Amino acid sequence: MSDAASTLLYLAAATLFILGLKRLSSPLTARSGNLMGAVGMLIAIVVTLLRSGIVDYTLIVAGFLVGGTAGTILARRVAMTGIPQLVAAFNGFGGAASGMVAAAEFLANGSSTAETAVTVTLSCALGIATFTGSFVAFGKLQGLIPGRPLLFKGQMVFDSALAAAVVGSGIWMASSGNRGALWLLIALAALLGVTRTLPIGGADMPVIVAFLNSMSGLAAASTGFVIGSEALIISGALVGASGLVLTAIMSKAMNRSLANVLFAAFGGDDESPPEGIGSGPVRRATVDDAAVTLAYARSVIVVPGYGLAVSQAQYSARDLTDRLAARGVEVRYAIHPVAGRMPGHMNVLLAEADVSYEQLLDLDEINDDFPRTDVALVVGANDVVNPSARDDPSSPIFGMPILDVDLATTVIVVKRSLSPGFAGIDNPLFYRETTLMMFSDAKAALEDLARAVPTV
Amino acid sequence: MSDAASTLLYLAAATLFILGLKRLSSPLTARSGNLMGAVGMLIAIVVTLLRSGIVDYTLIVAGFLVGGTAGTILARRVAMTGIPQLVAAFNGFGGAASGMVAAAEFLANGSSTAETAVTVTLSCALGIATFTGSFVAFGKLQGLIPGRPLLFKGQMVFDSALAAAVVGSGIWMASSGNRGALWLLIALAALLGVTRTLPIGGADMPVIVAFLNSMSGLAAASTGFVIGSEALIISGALVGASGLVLTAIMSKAMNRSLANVLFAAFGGDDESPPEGIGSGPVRRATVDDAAVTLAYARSVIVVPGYGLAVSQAQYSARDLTDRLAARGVEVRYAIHPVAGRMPGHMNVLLAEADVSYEQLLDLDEINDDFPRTDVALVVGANDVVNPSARDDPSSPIFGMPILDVDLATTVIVVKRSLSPGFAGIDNPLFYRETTLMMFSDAKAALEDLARAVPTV
Amino acid sequence: MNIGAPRQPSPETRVGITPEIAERYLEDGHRVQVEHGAGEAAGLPDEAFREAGCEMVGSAWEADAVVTVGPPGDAELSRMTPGAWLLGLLRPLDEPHAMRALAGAKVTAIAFETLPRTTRAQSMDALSSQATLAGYEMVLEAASRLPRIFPMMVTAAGTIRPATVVVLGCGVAGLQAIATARRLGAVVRGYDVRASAGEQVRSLGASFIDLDVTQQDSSASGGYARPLSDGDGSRLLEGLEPHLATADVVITAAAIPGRPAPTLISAEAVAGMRPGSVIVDGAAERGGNCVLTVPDEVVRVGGVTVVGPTGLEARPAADASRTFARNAYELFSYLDDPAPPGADEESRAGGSITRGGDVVHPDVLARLEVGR
Amino acid sequence: MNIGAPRQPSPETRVGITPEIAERYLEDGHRVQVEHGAGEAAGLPDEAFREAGCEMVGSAWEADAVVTVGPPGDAELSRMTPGAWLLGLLRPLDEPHAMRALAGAKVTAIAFETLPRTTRAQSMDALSSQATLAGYEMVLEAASRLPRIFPMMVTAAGTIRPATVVVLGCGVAGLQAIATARRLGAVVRGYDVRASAGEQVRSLGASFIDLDVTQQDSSASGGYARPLSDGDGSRLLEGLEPHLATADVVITAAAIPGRPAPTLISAEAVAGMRPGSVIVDGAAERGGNCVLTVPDEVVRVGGVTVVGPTGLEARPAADASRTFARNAYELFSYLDDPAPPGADEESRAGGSITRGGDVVHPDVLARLEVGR
Amino acid sequence: MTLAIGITVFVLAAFVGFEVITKVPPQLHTPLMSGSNAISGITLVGALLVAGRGGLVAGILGFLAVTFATINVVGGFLVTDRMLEMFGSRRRHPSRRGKG
Amino acid sequence: MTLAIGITVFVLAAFVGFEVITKVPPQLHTPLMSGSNAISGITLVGALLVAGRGGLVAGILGFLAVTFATINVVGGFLVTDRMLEMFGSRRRHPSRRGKG
Ligand SMILES: NC(=O)c1ccc[n+]([C@@H]2O[C@H](COP(=O)([O-])OP(=O)(O)OC[C@H]3O[C@@H](n4cnc5c(N)ncnc54)[C@H](OP(=O)(O)O)[C@@H]3O)[C@@H](O)[C@H]2O)c1
Ligand SMILES: NC(=O)c1ccc[n+]([C@@H]2O[C@H](COP(=O)([O-])OP(=O)(O)OC[C@H]3O[C@@H](n4cnc5c(N)ncnc54)[C@H](OP(=O)(O)O)[C@@H]3O)[C@@H](O)[C@H]2O)c1
Ligand SMILES: NC(=O)c1ccc[n+]([C@@H]2O[C@H](COP(=O)([O-])OP(=O)(O)OC[C@H]3O[C@@H](n4cnc5c(N)ncnc54)[C@H](O)[C@@H]3O)[C@@H](O)[C@H]2O)c1
Ligand SMILES: NC(=O)c1ccc[n+]([C@@H]2O[C@H](COP(=O)([O-])OP(=O)(O)OC[C@H]3O[C@@H](n4cnc5c(N)ncnc54)[C@H](O)[C@@H]3O)[C@@H](O)[C@H]2O)c1
Repeated sequence: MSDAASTLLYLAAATLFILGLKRLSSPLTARSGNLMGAVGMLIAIVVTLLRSGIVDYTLIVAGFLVGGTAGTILARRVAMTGIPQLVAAFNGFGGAASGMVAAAEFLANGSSTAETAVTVTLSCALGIATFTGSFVAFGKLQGLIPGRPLLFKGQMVFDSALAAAVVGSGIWMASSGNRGALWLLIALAALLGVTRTLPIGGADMPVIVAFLNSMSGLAAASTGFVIGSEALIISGALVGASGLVLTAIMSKAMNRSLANVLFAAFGGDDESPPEGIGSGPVRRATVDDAAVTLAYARSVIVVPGYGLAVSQAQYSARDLTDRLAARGVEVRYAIHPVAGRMPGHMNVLLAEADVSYEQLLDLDEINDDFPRTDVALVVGANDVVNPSARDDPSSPIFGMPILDVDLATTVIVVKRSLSPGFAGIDNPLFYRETTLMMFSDAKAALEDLARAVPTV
Repeated sequence: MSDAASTLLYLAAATLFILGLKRLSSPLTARSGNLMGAVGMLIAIVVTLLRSGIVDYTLIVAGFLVGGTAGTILARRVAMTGIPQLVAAFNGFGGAASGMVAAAEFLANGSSTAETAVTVTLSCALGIATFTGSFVAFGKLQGLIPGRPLLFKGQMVFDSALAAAVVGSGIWMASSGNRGALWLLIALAALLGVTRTLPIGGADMPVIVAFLNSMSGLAAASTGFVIGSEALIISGALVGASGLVLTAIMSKAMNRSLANVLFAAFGGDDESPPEGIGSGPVRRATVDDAAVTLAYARSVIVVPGYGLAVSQAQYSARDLTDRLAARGVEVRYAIHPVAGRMPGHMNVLLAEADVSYEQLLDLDEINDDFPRTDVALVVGANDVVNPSARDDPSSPIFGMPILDVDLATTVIVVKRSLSPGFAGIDNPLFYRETTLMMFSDAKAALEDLARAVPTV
Repeated sequence: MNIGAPRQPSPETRVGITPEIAERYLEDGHRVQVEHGAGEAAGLPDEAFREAGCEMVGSAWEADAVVTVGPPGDAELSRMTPGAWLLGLLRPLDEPHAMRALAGAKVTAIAFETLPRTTRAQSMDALSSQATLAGYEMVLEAASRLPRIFPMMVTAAGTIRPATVVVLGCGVAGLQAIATARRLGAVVRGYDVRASAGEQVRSLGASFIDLDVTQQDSSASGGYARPLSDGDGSRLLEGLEPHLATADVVITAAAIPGRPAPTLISAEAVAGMRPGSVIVDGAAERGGNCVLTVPDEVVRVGGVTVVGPTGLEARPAADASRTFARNAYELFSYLDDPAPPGADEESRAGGSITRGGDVVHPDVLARLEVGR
Repeated sequence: MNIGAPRQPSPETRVGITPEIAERYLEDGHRVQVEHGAGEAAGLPDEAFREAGCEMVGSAWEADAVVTVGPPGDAELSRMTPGAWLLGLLRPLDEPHAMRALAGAKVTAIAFETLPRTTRAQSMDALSSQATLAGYEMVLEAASRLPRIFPMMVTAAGTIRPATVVVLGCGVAGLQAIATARRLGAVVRGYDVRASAGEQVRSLGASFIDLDVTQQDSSASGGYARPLSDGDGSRLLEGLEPHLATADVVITAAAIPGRPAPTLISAEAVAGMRPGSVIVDGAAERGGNCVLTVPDEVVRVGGVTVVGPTGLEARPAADASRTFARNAYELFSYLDDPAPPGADEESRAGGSITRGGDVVHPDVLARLEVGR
Repeated sequence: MTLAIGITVFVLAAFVGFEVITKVPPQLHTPLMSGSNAISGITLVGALLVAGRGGLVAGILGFLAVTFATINVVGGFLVTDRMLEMFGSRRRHPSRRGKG
Repeated sequence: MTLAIGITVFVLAAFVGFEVITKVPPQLHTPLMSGSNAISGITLVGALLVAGRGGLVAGILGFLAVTFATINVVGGFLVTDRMLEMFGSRRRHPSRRGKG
């Protein structure tokens, strides 16, 4: 195949990658996007195999067989919950491959120019650090390594020294062409990957995996420079850049900056909910999380409470539920007999916002529906959804009928903090696995959701 | 300067172009974006001048002087209203330049390869057609050529033949290297530019200029292939693609497709408002136009009428005005004594949506404020804002006090058609220069506006 | 001119001029004479008038222009100056013979009832302004009499369902009743015979009862409804029955100018209603929309309460006087202006009942012919 | 058990058991005896009870458990079976001596007034359910008496400004009054001495009158207000005056359990109010929040109307009976259950006034001591 | 630079062009068009390289090309800036106006 | 391909990468990461080219590189597809559920 033809075909592959990534960011096109990426990859591989320059087909076939089988089995067998760590592992393999290609090129040809020396160093450092870092992330996600931040005193200094040493060994390798330098470089990079990942907490691992993915892209691009392949340069740069964007999006979704994620364990910054008497850890939801959960639900029950009245969020509530209904979500309101601070409090407010009477159901009418409901959206209610009234005979409110929101598939609770309601007691609902807490003023939260729902 | 260095500096220039375009699409960064583009251009020019390969500095300096002076004077002198045609003219010069560079290269070197032949043909055809097309657009905008679509019978066939002839002369030129073929090509392209632009109506000219701009970008890119310059390829491709996107955005803002704009005169599709007794042409506003006008106003007065009641748009109205207020816009409601169909009709509705009493002003309280108001947003009102009640003694409603919305800087009227209101008479307000008509159901329009306002 | 506002005999609570409006007359260069205690029932003490610059007098009937609310009695009429203007709700079509008396006294009588209801004349339209208040009061009357509350309430003592209110006759008063009942939280349905009423009812967020008894709005009838044929009338009675059977409150305000009120509720329909439900008949003065209505009395049939209060619009006496006085001022200014903007003969003539000793209004004359 | 619902003497319109609730008792395995005509005033005919499965009897006082609304007279009491339960609004703190009589008849009397108002006990809380209705009715009362309308209206006859309503005492009744007045379109301001009331008032979209006379909510007083010191009391009277002077309607519903109602409106404050304005004193039964209030009479002072209607909660007799009967059912079931969920001694004992011939409620006993 | 690489560069730049502009408020349509038009004046670089090459005709073409492209570049950026200047000044004074 | 052109290509591709992803709903974070990770397996192309070159060490490295990269590519696309499959099936049945 001519060079021009292969270049253009590589371009076609890269185009497919670009379109694939674009499609991957929308729920409706994601699957076809992934397919496009795979087709692009197939084109790139076939073109490469048809090109002059292939040395050893046996080795390649062997690699294909081993790698293909392993990849297929892993991808097929993994449990849904194990996917994040598997992605981390795959990414590690990719990074290692980039590093090894560069290393092999160096071993085969030496570093002919300053350029190659720089790029080989980059490839090896990025690739190998990605490899070890990814496997640390794998370990943390899999529970093989403790999830909490692991670090030792002076680690910051140590890591900086290590990074400097990596650069140093790169310079040595470039200037001397010494193979030992390569091995040193690889060892140092491997160590650096480990020490930079261990101090990061388990909850942040998804962000780190995304970041390492971006790194492995850059490693591939750098390897592209080493072996002079535009295919690698384009695709690597693409993944490197889009990976960074994705990393930023993901850390923003956690209300963190990327720097905060990478160095949080050092700074001691941690995530505690706003003041309150909270008795355990909660799962926090961002606006986007909650919006997606609501928008893709089939049925939503809104449970308003005194907090909705306090923030006068009745209009925003109606606006949100109108938009959900416009997406085909079945939306109803569950009115607890003593929600608010006067009999009929919620009725007054929702009538003000002209929520139709058909949408308002009282406790007896709706309580059996919660187990068949995708999302219960609790807005500024607390005591009236406190499961201890049902389950805990020692609770001061034991015996009061409650809305069984905890039986819904997902519960989203909007309130400003973990403070208790009128009865002054803690609410176990907030600490359940299926509950997402959205700490915010009710009106602000509902407005944000109403804005976000049409866009997801 | 080394080739590598110049390539990288061209890349820097291209990067500035990219960032510049990005910034140009947001009001707050647009000016700096333009500056970045200019700096990028300066870099590209200086790098080129410093490179080996420049033949004749005198010619260049002369060209700079003439072109620079002309450009500066034109840009400085033009009245604000004349800017669109000036942009068209500038664009024409750029297109011509691209075509001429390719032609000169061909004249100097001949078409050594098939590649150059193709690219020279492309450059000349695109560049010269852009040139003549842009000047037709200039003429239409300046009023030198009638704005209405000009076309003759069978033009579609003629144009197709012309296009085929352009291709043919390109092939002739490539196969024979004949200079005559070049001149023929140029002549045909020039003619095509004219005949393809004349049939397009004056109102569509901005879209056409944007389209021609995209064409001139592609001409530059193609010229880049002719003379082997990455700078031209990148920048040309950039402008070509982004210009197409902009063209699409602009035609969408007119509720048209690009194809519709380009071929409308042939299809006979034309823009008439939905049924009604309308006595003249109106200016229609898209959601985006109206949203920007509202969002960047300092003061807005909303004038609700019976149509607001009919579409039960009171909640949407409040939502919109809340969002405007959140942007710092001063918003008030003007309630006409007989708006709606019963005394106090508007009060009932707006109270339902909890618009505060302080925001509601009656005719006597607010009528003097209209001349000092940026935007009057008339929602489903008609008779109560009909200036003939004030100005036309022959009108059946002459003598009825009206809200003087026509004295506001801009009036946006939301209603479904030009149908009259209760009194059954036409409303001259709709045909005024400063009135934008937004034909839509009131509720849908206000919801769209509420969604759009935070994003502009 | 010298403009007089007499004190109205009880039970009328309104007054034709308020201090606020008196100021306008004075600004225009007129004198205003107000009878002692004229505004008392509307919460307007004599001092308030005095402060505004009015003369307080023993009798205001002698003025050049008298703004009354209801028609004057014979005693009052005898005090009037020949040629003086008399503005008010004079009931010209209901009591045409009384108009003869006015003509006899040689006063120029202008009645709000016969003013054309054009867009231009809206500020003089006392029928509208007073009907608005009547619509509001009908709902209060119904709410006080209903042994239930209007809004829905989910409470620890059970869920209270919203009351269902049916409004028949959705003119000015009916529409206001709809709006007020909805504000209080009731589920509201409206019915009117005019075709355009459906959209108007829905524009207030209420639902419309769609029966196939409908009249196209015709400008010939001035936006008013016309009497129904017997067939349509009985189809209507039947069509409404199921809606009345599920109502807690029925408010009626159907009328046809110069005619007895149309019958919309039969005795059978009342018998089919829920115990405890309430009918407020706003047309009691003109015979009632319900056959069982007795003006100003409370009739109980089965568990159903039927009331036909008259003078509803006069209950919020202060606001009623304020709006009536404003209407009267606008009318006066219009008549007083030699060339008012947008004037045409119809408008100028519409309200005039008597002039120079003669009854001049064609409709009144027609009735006098018939009566003779 | 055999549960009886006697017919209440006029003017009481409510009844202790409704057909709907009777069904629940029957389902639980009890018998229900209802006096002839017991539900008439509430729009509940005897047939309805019969259909639900009740026995219609001449006297229901002989039952094992009697659900009454108000306290029985001597004649009724004499008919009761010793050891029977008596559930109702028995006014134990207002009429402690009558409790002696109950003890004498050896009935086990349980009063709604002294039930603890815990979260758990809300479904038995008849004070709340009835106060809610009273709050709604106070607004209707005020609206009917005000010579103005509540909502704002921009009309061709001028702009009618919204009425200003001030609500003093924002407990259950006051909050409902606020909500209802706002629904009707009034501008509403509320005041209460409890610190948490501000947020509650604002949570209904009304504004709060911030005076520096405030009590921190203390659980010691069970969420109720305590009497003010003389200093605070007069500061309060003064602080409210300017707000009353700009009000069209003042609705009061301030109370302190077992004590006379606090005075919030002095004669001077009334004198400073606008002519035509209306005061509805919801505390008339307990002495009134306004010094000029006379229960069930209309007092006119200057241009101001002061009314102190009693039995407001009984006006919407159907809804009042429905909610009261539900509260009584919940209370009965709770007492009838040997181990009700979430029961503690406080709740179980709270409502008991007499048992086995003795007055047992400490607060009632304390009052009897004082009175001796 | 080979043709294939040129095409690669072209395609990538076109992708950037497609993605870089997404949502433009209407009041920026004209400035954006004008600004990107000025960028398309990059053909000036080509003009500089060919100016004076070849024979007389080519020479004239070259001179004209330089002149025309310069008009496009200089005029384009200047007029864009003029438009945006107005816009900027509008945003800089968002102070409310009194009622009087 | 010169280094300068390589850098040009790299920068343009990076721009595309930055622009191509803008707003991603949270439920797609993991699939998108996984899918783009599979694309970064493009290094397989490099591995194919070096496999078997140089000495034994380089040879082993080459083999391992092919194997690892293949795992990344094959596993990556497959697992992404598995995740998206679930999601798709969810969307494919948006029918409302009855109350019973
Ligand atoms: N209905 C009645 O008649 C009546 C009368 C008196 C008492 N009660 C009692 O009141 C309670 C009612 O239960 P409920 O669930 O409605 O209310 P709740 O238990 O009092 O809880 C209300 C919750 O709303 C949150 N909140 C307050 N302001 C907010 C704001 N601006 N935005 C978002 N959240 C806000 C508070 O949490 P944060 O502070 O964390 O935001 C609080 O936990 C019951 O205990 C009932 O017994 C009822
Ligand atoms: N207030 C009173 O007491 C009273 C009583 C009776 C009569 N009137 C008369 O009613 C008139 C009131 O004036 P006005 O300006 O409020 O109303 P109007 O003059 O009747 O005009 C209403 C306009 O709203 C538009 N519209 C209707 N439905 C709509 C929808 N769903 N979405 C958007 N627009 C809609 C209609 O135009 P499209 O069809 O093109 O959408 C119509 O032109 C006056 O002439 C007054 O005299 C008033
Ligand atoms: N031009 C104006 O500006 C203006 C001013 C005021 C009123 N109007 C219009 O005039 C019309 C009448 O107003 P009004 O309230 O004074 O009328 P009205 O008091 O004469 O009648 C009240 C209502 O009863 C209805 N009605 C009559 N017969 C009926 C029947 N058999 N069944 C059901 N309904 C029946 C009428 O249609 C009317 O809506 C309305 O359309 C109103 O909007 C116009
Ligand atoms: N636990 C529950 O579930 C429950 C149930 C019902 C009521 N409550 C609470 O109990 C409290 C009292 O309710 P209520 O309406 O029966 O009380 P109430 O009838 O005893 O008093 C009415 C109101 O008057 C106020 N008041 C007393 N003195 C005052 C003064 N000097 N000035 C102004 N206001 C004064 C009180 O603060 C109270 O709000 C409220 O906070 C209510 O929310 C709680």
